[in-house]
Parts: sequence; C-alpha cells; structure tokens
Amino acid sequence: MLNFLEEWSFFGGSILLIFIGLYGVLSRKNMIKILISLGLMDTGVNLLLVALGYVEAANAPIINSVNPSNAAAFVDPIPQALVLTSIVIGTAVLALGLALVMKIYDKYSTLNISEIRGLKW
Amino acid sequence: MVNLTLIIALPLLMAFTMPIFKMLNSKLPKFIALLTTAFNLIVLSSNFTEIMAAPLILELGGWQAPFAINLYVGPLALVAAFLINGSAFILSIYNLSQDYQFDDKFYLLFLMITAGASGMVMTGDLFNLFVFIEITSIAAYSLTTFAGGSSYEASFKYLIIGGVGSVFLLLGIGFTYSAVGSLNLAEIAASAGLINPLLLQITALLFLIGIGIEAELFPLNFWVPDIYTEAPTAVSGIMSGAVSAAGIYALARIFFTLFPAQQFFNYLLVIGVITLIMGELIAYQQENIKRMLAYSSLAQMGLIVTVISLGTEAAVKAGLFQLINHSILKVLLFISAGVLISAAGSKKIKDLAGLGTKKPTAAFGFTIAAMGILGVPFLNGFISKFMIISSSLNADQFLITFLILAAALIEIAYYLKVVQKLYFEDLEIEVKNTAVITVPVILLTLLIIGLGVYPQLIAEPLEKAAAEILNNSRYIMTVLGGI
Amino acid sequence: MKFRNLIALVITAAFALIILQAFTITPAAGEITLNEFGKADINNRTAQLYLNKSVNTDNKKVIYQESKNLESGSANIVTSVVANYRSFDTLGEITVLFLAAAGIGVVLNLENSKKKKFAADDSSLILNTGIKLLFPLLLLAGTYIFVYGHLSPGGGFQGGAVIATAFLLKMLSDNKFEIKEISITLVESTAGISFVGLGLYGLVTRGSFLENFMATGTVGQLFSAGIIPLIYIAIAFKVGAELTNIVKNLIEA
Amino acid sequence: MLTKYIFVPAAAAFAAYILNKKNKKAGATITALVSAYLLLSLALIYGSWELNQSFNLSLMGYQLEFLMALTPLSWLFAVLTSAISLLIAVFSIDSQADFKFSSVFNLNFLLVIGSIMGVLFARDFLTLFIFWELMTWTSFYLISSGKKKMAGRAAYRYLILSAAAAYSFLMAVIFIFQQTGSFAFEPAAEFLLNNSAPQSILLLLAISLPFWVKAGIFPLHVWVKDAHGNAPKEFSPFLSGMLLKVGFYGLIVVFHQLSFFKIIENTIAYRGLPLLSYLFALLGAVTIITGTILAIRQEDMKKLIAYSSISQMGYIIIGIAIATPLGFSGSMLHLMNHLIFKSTIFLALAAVIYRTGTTKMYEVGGLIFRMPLTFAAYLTAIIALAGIPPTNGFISKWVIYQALIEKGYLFLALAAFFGSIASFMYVFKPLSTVFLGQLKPQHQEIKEVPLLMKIPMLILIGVIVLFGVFPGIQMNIISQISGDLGIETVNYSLYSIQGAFGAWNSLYIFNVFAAGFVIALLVFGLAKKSKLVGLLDTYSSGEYVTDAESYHYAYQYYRPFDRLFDNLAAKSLTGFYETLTANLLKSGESFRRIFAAGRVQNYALYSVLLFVILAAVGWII
Repeated sequence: MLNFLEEWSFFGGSILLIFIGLYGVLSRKNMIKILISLGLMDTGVNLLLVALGYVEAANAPIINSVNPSNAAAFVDPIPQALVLTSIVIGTAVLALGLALVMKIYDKYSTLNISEIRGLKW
Repeated sequence: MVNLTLIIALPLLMAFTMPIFKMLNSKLPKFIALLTTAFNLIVLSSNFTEIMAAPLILELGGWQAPFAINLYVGPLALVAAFLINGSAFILSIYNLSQDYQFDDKFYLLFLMITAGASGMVMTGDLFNLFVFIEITSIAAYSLTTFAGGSSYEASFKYLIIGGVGSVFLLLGIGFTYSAVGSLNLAEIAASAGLINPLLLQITALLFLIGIGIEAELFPLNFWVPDIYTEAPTAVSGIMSGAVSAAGIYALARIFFTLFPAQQFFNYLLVIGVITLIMGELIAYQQENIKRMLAYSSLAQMGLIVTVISLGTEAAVKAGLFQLINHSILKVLLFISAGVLISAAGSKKIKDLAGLGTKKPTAAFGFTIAAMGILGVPFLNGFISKFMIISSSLNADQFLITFLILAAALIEIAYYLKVVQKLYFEDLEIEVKNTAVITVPVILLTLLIIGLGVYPQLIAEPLEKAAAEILNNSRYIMTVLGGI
Repeated sequence: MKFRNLIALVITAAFALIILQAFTITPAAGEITLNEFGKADINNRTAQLYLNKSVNTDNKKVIYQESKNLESGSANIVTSVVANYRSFDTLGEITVLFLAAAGIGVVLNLENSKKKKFAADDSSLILNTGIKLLFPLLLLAGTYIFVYGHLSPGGGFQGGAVIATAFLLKMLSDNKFEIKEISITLVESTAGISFVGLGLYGLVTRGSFLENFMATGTVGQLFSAGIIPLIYIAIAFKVGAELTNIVKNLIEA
Repeated sequence: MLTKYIFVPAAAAFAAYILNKKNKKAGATITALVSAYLLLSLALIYGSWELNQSFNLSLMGYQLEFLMALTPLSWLFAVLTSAISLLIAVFSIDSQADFKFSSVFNLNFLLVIGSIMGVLFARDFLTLFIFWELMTWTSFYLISSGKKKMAGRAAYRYLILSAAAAYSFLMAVIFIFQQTGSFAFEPAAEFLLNNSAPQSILLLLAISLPFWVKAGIFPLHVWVKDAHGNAPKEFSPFLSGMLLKVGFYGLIVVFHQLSFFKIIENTIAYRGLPLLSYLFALLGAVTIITGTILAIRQEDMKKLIAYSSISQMGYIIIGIAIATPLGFSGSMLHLMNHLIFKSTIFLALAAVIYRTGTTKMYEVGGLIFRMPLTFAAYLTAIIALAGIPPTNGFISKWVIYQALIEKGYLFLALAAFFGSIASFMYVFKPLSTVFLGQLKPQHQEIKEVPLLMKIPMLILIGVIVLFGVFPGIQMNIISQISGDLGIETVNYSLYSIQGAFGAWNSLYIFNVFAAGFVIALLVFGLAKKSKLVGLLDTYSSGEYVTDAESYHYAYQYYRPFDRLFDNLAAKSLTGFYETLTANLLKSGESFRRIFAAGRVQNYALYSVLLFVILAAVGWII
C-alpha cells in the first residue's frame, strides 16, 4: 500500500490534478473558478514535470558542504528549471485572465460564463 | 552577414526600452517599431545566401549545439521569418497613421508578437518553442484588447483555449524529455524511432492539440474568428499573416522532423480538409466582413495543412507557396478592410456598399487581394492554386482535389459579394476620415503581381525549404554533426 | 449534474486515462518509454552534462569550493540551467511576465484620476506596525535569496517574488503608501535592458547571445559563476517590479 | 507575331483607363482604333496558317511550354471578335456619358478582347486556361457594371458557373499533364486516343465543361438571360454575339482537335451518329425549345433577345454535334450570322434604351416615327433571326435543316423547325410593341441616335443582306476550316450552296423577294392609311384607370400562349440550382450553429475530444 502510494501519488496525483483542473475548466460557470481550474491544471503539469525528473533517495542538485561533489546522486535539474519557467508563465496568464475577468464583469455585471456570449458565429 | 539572434534580441531590447522612448517623445514608439522590423528584414536578407547554401545553427550562450538551446535557421525557417517580419513591417507602416491609447504598450506588444513568432520558427529546442508560443499568445491576448468593446471577451476565450493548449504542450514536452532525455529537436528526432509506439502516439497527439491551436486547425480554432474580428486591424493582420504562419511552421517541424509517421499525416490531412470546408462554408454565412476574413483565414490554414500533409515535395512546395500568398493577401485584406470599416463606421458587409469610389485605395487593395486569393491569372494565387491541384492530383488524391476546388468555389462566392458591394452598389453614407494605406497597398500589390508573373523569384527558397522539411535525417545530421 | 457536464466528465476522464496509460507501458527490448517513478535515468539525459558542467569542456568531477574556472560556475545546478545553459528560456520567461504586466495595464485601462486603494483609511495599528516591521525584513530576505541564488536554493524569481510581496503587504495596509508608475517603469525597463544588454555583450565579445563573458571563479563562492549573479539581479529587479506592477494595477482597478 | 494581338489590347486597356478619366470619349475611341488595327493586321495574315510562337518556361519545377498558332478557325473567330468590337466601340463613343463606370468599361472591354485573342491562338491548355479565366473575370466586371440592381447577381451567377466549370477543366488538364508531361494539344490528343475510352471521354467532358457553360447550352444556360439582360447595353451585343461563340470555338477544338469525335467513333451509335454526339444534338434541341418558350414569355426586351440567343445556340450545337460536312458548315454559318444579326438587334435595342432609358416593352411604343433607322436595323435583323430569305439567317438554318433531314434525325429537325417558327412570335413582340403602335406622350420629343451610332447599324444591315445573297464569302473560310479539321467540304459558289437535296441559289431568291418587296411597298403607299389612337386611350366604362400600363396591348402580349407553358416554366432550372446551392450552404449554417456557438468551454472541450478521438482511432487501427 505504501509502495503504491509512493509510486502513484506523484504521477497519478498530478494527473488527477490535471483531470480535476480540466474538468473544472470545462464545467464551471464562474469565470474565476475557470481560471482557478486552469491554475490547477498548471500545477498538475508542473508537479508531473518535477516528478519525471525525480531519482529515488537523491538530493537537490546543489553542490554545497553537504554534497561537496557532483558524484553524489542528484535529481534531474532540467525539469526543475522548466517548471520554474512554466510557473511564471502560468502566473502571467492567470493574472492577465483575472484582469480580463474584471473587465468583462464591468460590462456584463456577471461572472457566469454562459451569459457572456456577445461573440458567436 | 549579421547574427540572426538579433531578430529576437533586438525587438526584445526595443520592447523593454519602449516605455523610455515614450517618455522621450510620444511619437517615437511607432517609428521604433517600424525601424526594428525593417532592421529585422535587413538582417534576414543579409543571411539569405548563407542559409540557402547550408542551414545555420546559432548556439545560444555559447553552448554546443544539441546540449543547450540552439536556433536552427534553415530555408524553411528563413521563409517563415521573412513572412513574419515582412507582415510586421507592412503593418508597422500602416500603424504610422494609427493612434492607440497606450501606444508604448501597443508597440512593445506588437514587437513581441513578432519576435515571439520569429522565435517559434527559429528555435531548435522543444521547450523554447513552448516559451515562444506563450510569448506570442500572451502578446496576442493583450493586443486584442486595444480595440475595447467586446474584445475582452474574445481575448478571454483565447486565453482559456491557449491555457488548455499550453497544458497539452507541456505534457507532451514532459513525456518527450522523460523518454528521450533531451529537449533538442534533433536529438529527439534521432531517437524518436525507438520510442514505444503507444507512447509516441500519445505524445504526438498532445503536440497536435497544443500546436494545432496556434495553427488554427479544426476544431481547435473557434477562438480565431473572435480574435480576428474584435482585435484592431493591425493585430488581426499580424495574427493572420505572421502568427498562423509560425503555427504552421511549428506543426510542420514537429510532424515532419520529430514524428514523421504516415498515421499523423493522415490525421492532419483529414483535419485540414475539414478545416478548409468548414471555414469556407461558415465564411459564406458571415455578414461581418472581419469575421468573414477570419473564417477565410481558417479555411486557408486548412488548405495549407491539407496540402503540406500530402507529404510529397511538390505538395509541400505548393503548400508553402500558398502560405506565402496567404500572408501577403491576408495582410492586405485586413488593412483594406480596416480602412473600409472605419470609413463606413460599421463592420457589416452591407454597409460597405459604394465605398469603391469613395475610398479607392482601400477598395482597390481589397479587390486585388480578393482576386489574388481566388486565383485570377497573373496574380500570385493562380500559381499556388495550380501547384496545389497539380501536386494533389499527382499524389492521386482525387477526392481531396475535388474538395479543394469545391471550397475554392465557395470562396469565390463570398469574396465577390464584397467586391460587388464595394463597386457596383451605392449607399449614401458619410465617409469618415481613415488611415492612409497607400504605401502598404502599393508594396503588397507589387508583391502580388510580381509573384503572379514571375514566381520563379521564390523558387529557390521554396525548393530548398521543401527539401529540408521532408528530409529529417539531414536536420538531425546538421545539428548533431558537431559531436 | 447537467448532461453537458457529464459529457465533459467522461471525456476528461478518458483523457486522463489515456495519459495515465503512458506510464503503464512495459517496454519491449530496445524501446524507449517513460521512466518509472524515482528511476529517472540521469546518465542518459542532457542533465548529466549540466551536472558535470561538461557541455563544452570535458569535465567529470566538480568539487565544492575547489573546482575553478568551470564552464558554468554556479553551485546550484538548477541556477546554472536557468541562468546559463538555458538562459534564453529565462529571457523568454521574464518577457512573458513583462508582457502580462503591460497587458494588464492595457486591459484594465487605468486612468490616473480614479485609482482605488485597497487599504482602509484606518487599517489596524497592529497590521500597520507589523508590516512596517516586516517590510525591511522581507526586502532583506528577498535580496538574500537572489544574491545567493547561485549557491543555495533560490534565485531571481523567488527573490523578486518576495520583494513584490513586501510591496503588496505595504499596499494592503498603508493607504498613504504609493509607488510612482514611472519608478516601476524605469526599474522594469532598466532591468530588462540590462538582461538583454548582458546577452548582447556576450554576442559582441564572445560571438553568441547570452554567452558568459566573465571568469566563473571557484564553485561555491559568492563572487563566482560569471554573469549568473548579474542576470539574477536583473531578473529579481524585473520580476519584483513587474509583480508589484501587476498587483498595483489589479488593486487600483 | 501572335502575341501582339494580346498585348496591344492589354496595353491599350490601361491607356484607355487613364485617358478616359480625362475625356469620356477617349476610352471608346481607343477601343475602336485598337479593334480596327487588329482587324487590319488579321486581314494581312490571312492564309499564313503556319504562323506560330512558343515560349518555354521552367516554373517552380514544372517545365511549361506556351504555344500559340494561327489556324483558320482561330483566324475566323479573331476577325469576328475584332470586327464586332470595332462596331460596338464606334457605337458606344457617344453613349459613354450614360456610363457610371466608363473607364472601367473600356479597360475591361479591351482586356476581354485581348484575352479572347489569347484563347483563340492558344495551342496548349495552360495558355488557354489563363486567358479563359481572364476573359471570364473581365467579362464578370463588365456585366456587374450594368446599371440595374440585378446586374451584380447576374454577373455573380455567371462567374460561379464559369469558375466551377473552369475548375473541372483545370483538374482534367492537370491530370493529362501528369501523364504526358506537356500541356500542348497534340500530345494530349495522342494520349487521349491511346487511353482507355471511358476515361478519355470523362476527361474531355470535363475539359469541355467551361465551353458548354459559355455557349449557354441547355442545363447550363441559366446565367445567359440575366447576364444579357442586365449587362451594360453596349456590352450585350458583344456578350451575345461573341462571348457565347467563344464557347463553340472551344467545343470545336475539343471535338476535332482533341479528337473527341474520333474517340467516340466506335461507341454505340444511333443512325450512324455516336450516342454521345446525338445526346449533344439533343441538348441542342432542348436548348432551342426552352430558349424559344422562355423568350416568348419575356416582358423585358433585352431578356427576350437573350433567351432568343439561347435558342439560337441550340442550332449551332446541333450542327457541330452531328459533324457532317453540311452540319458543320451550317453551324459555322449560323454562328457567324447569329453574331451579325444578334449584335444588330442588341445595338438597335441599345439605341432605343439610349434614347428612352427603359427596357420594358410596355413602356415604349411607336418609335418607328422617331427612330426609323433603328427600326430598319431591328427589322432586318429579326427577319434574319426568324430565318426568312433573303437574309443570312435563312441560309444557315436551311443548311442545318438539310443536314438533319439528310440523316433523318426527326426529332432534331422538328425542334429546329419549331424554334424557327416560334422565333417569329417572340421577335415580333418587340417589333410591334417597341417600334409599331403609337408613340407614348413622353417620347414625342426623342430623336434618332447620333451619327456614330447609326454607322454600325447601317454596316450591319448591309452585311446581313450581303451574306444573305452571297454566302460564298463565308463558305470560303468555312471550307478552309473544315479542311483544317479534316471534315469534307460542301460544294458552294459565291451565291449558292449545294445541300443534300438540291442547291440553294440565293440570287434567284433575292430577286423574287426584291420584287415582292417593291410590290408590297406600292400597296402600302397606295392603300388607305389607318387612324392613329393613343395607346393608353382605353375604354374602361367610366372606371378610374389606376394602372394604365396593364391596359397596354404589349402587356402580357402572348398570355394565351404562355398559359400553355405556365406549369413548365414554374419549375425553372434556375430555381432548382438556387435551391440546391442554398441547401448546400445551409449545411454551413448548421455547422456554424453547432460549433461556433460562442461557448468557450465547448471550444476547450473540442480540443480534449479531438485528442480522445484521435487516440481512439490510433488504438483501433
């Protein structure tokens, strides 16, 4: 059981997060909830990316007094760097999205996305 | 020969400096944008012969080619970069007579959308591609809202779709990195053959969705009409002329270089044809001229994807030619339509009646571009139509050829409606003052006729580009050759 | 539950299952699949070169406080990836943030006259005083994080974010506190220009964009790692300014 | 040099466009001068059938060869084009002031002339296609520039049909190109002969489709009426006289030079005629009948004549389809003659419209008193159209009857006779309503048209009678054409043609008719004159007349006859096509409602759905 959790809490868990986020994006009516779901998806993907670079019983890839040489086992640093970038991008998108939501709310006085259909066809 | 990194670096620098330029002189930003795009064109031209001889690999940060980020500029990327920066240049000329509310921000975003699209076509790194796609789309989200009105809604839609798309893309990148251990396109391509077929399929589909959103494929493209309709004219123009071209490039690069399996080309073929037919059919229904142009763009994207995914050299060449034509023509269509719209004060086609005599330049621009798209002889569209039909028949795709021609027929129908409205109907309306677009119209008309009469002009780049994209082992060799 | 949501649920579940399936593949001989959890094979990844700092040079061993003049001098390998090996991505990343900040300014369409304040006129004394106390500490912590970014966990983004938090707290508590638009703009622009400028200087002197043109020093020392600290300082200022700008705009709208 | 026939008009077109902005008459004058020049230089190269030109071009990896050559057939068509355009240009010099788009008209008119020349001299498909498309596009703008509101719609329909057909042409031609590596006619003909017959027939049918459309043959005639009726009045004569004929040029090329007839030679035959040819002839017969019936129903004089054009095209196609020496000669004769008399009719009507400004027949009347020359031109032309000696129209129809009876094609002959007799009904309608009867009060003051408009009409009257008496002039070039195409020639002399059952001697007939005419003139001059009454002077039992027009005798002139065909006409082919396209396009509407409904979550759902579907497809395969 513990083994299962260890193995699947990261892959399975992050995919679950993506799933929840995606479902939220597809089904919520409140625009802010949609953005939160989007953020959830981002988090899920980021977790997955980090998990893909994980090495059992390895250290953070920093050479310091504890691990004075790169001979020690390190986890993969690249996914961490990528995640750093993707977090920032996710933040930027969310912030922009929130600003848009504020503006849309000004116009329609509602956050319900199904009532905001000024553009169709 | 000037280092090609500048194509991305200089717009970045200018964009960061834009607020300061604005403080110096409020007119400065638009000229800076114009000069930067012009400079980019010069940089590209100065590298032309070199790249035609052999693809150029630019190592960023001085790190050896396959191990860090590198730019790969082959003939195809060069063609695409020319399209992107050329469109941006023309639209910058158009912008000279426009006034935007936050003009420093507009021009910095405008430069960034250009740089982002250029980055998309030049990068040789998967994650870097993602970053540039995000730069491009975030710039597009913001640029759209310059028009006010309903543009926030359009932008929000694009943001949601783009957000979902970026998750797909990131997942695909994660899978690829985890399996292959590298983010460099060449290295991935080199070991893509060893990947488990199921995993390969899932990964490729993730990319198909993620990039399909940028390449405007059905059914991922419903944000497009909203954005194109609501955005300011220059933004519609750059989205249609440059960003979609970059999307097509990315799609071609991913599927020809990374996953050249027939299965995916079949998918793309089907999707492309559906995009084409659906785009034309819906465009025919439109009463709003910009929406009509938007759906027409979608259809053209579908056409290009269809033709390119036939996968023969002639077909790829035809598709690329069509891509070039599409950029030229759509930019012209959008700026002329923009002028006509602001002259009439309405986006409805029926309100544009009789503007042919009142706004002769814009109406002429629209007409010549429409005729170019419809493939009138001696205009560029004729050559590409000929090449498309020829290559698709050569690939024994009778049904596809038939569908392409049927779609072209619908296209004729709705473009001519507008042209006739412009010239042969009259409506007593007060014409408002509008931007002056004489210079862009002349430049683009010359291009349209020039390519129609002497297409040989771009034969060499197209030839090389098609050969390059179809031969992924050469790509791998060129990048990995340094080991 | 509405029918539409049910469909969405089914499709999303199918999607998740397909993704999950990718992890359950058992490879045939010679086939590549995803690594099992915790079994990432770093030796076969580009990361190995970064860990060994041997992309350009042939180097197998890096020793703390000993190895000198490595190709990338940062002790924190993530930092050397972010700010050196893949610094082009990072440039893109701060561009994204910059674009978002600019975009938010455009979207919210702020006029100078009607700016709102979040803080109440009489916000509580405890909050006020507490934040007054925290503010310099946060600035200090942020500065430490980005200055030591190449030695310990942290870096420009993290430091910038902490600094922005300091300003956020200040804005939330003190209604007299105001940051001038122009100063944010100047910091933002200058930081951005310096980042690109560093890159261009590398291009001019060394021949490729963002190339390190300084001595990398000894691994683990504060003054080491070439241009990485400089880049991180630029990033920190930029991220700090931009996040502050975003927050400010969102508050004032 | 054959290219000059294309480039001179093209260059002149732009000159005309620019100069016309300065002076409204400049454009038409240039058109006239250019046509005269073309006519002259064509006359000079008569007989030099070995003239040819070719360019090689390597284009985007395709080795292309552009070929041009002079054949008797193309020479004839080129002469006809430049002659008719000369007359029209002279005619239109004075009427330019009427024009809203005078410069555009001249630009496009010259471009049409140039592109027709290109079509005629082309010896390879690509050249043919390029100029064909140019011709279509420029004529599209010409038709659109008509004054009426319907003009745009008519032009639209014309272009869509033409483009659809052009695409079928393009597809077939490129298919042949893939096989032979060349666009030239000869290798194509060779390839088609050696290819499997069904495929060759299919390819050739696809190639000929644009020509069928342009010629206005039965199921594809729907564009003709509205295009003719709404085109600018100066362009209608050219449209009906020349543009339709270019379609026949193409058909002749396909049938003979691309050896269509050779390919179908050995297929199932009916009375010695391959079934497919018979089918074409049958289409011709149907065209005659529909055109005639619809013409009789028309209230608008230009549209009436347009339907008459459709029915006359039927004669030509019958003759070309049966391809006997007599049939071919008859068709070619009729083609020329139709060009002559139909342009006369349209010019006469244009003169009427120029003066009165209307095309509705019940709005005019009695113009014989004010415009005698126009009347004379119209009268001569309709006599020719109805096929009454001693005009040229009779001779060509006579030859076609001979050909039909010779082979015993009963139904075709019946249709031809029906068309001939019934054509009398419809051409008489404008005659009696526009020219005869009494003048309307508002037209009391109008004058005959100016001199420059009179001259072309006078020339055309002369030509109608000239060819009516001396068909040998026409037979001279026709025999050369038949010789070139490998058809036996018919015996002829200057004023006689040898038919299947005897010869036609037009000199006798002319004398007889001349005598008859003199007698009739005497009777007319000596007999008692009738009293003239105002046309709207209608007895209405003291009731107030609200709608005087409907009491005009021209209003619903053939109503009793129309009633016979009401049911048939209600099922109009145009309506059928329009419902078809409307339904097709409605599918786009439902597409739009299903997919683009403005719900962003649906859009996001599509992307996930696409992923799932494609994954499922990949999993199944």
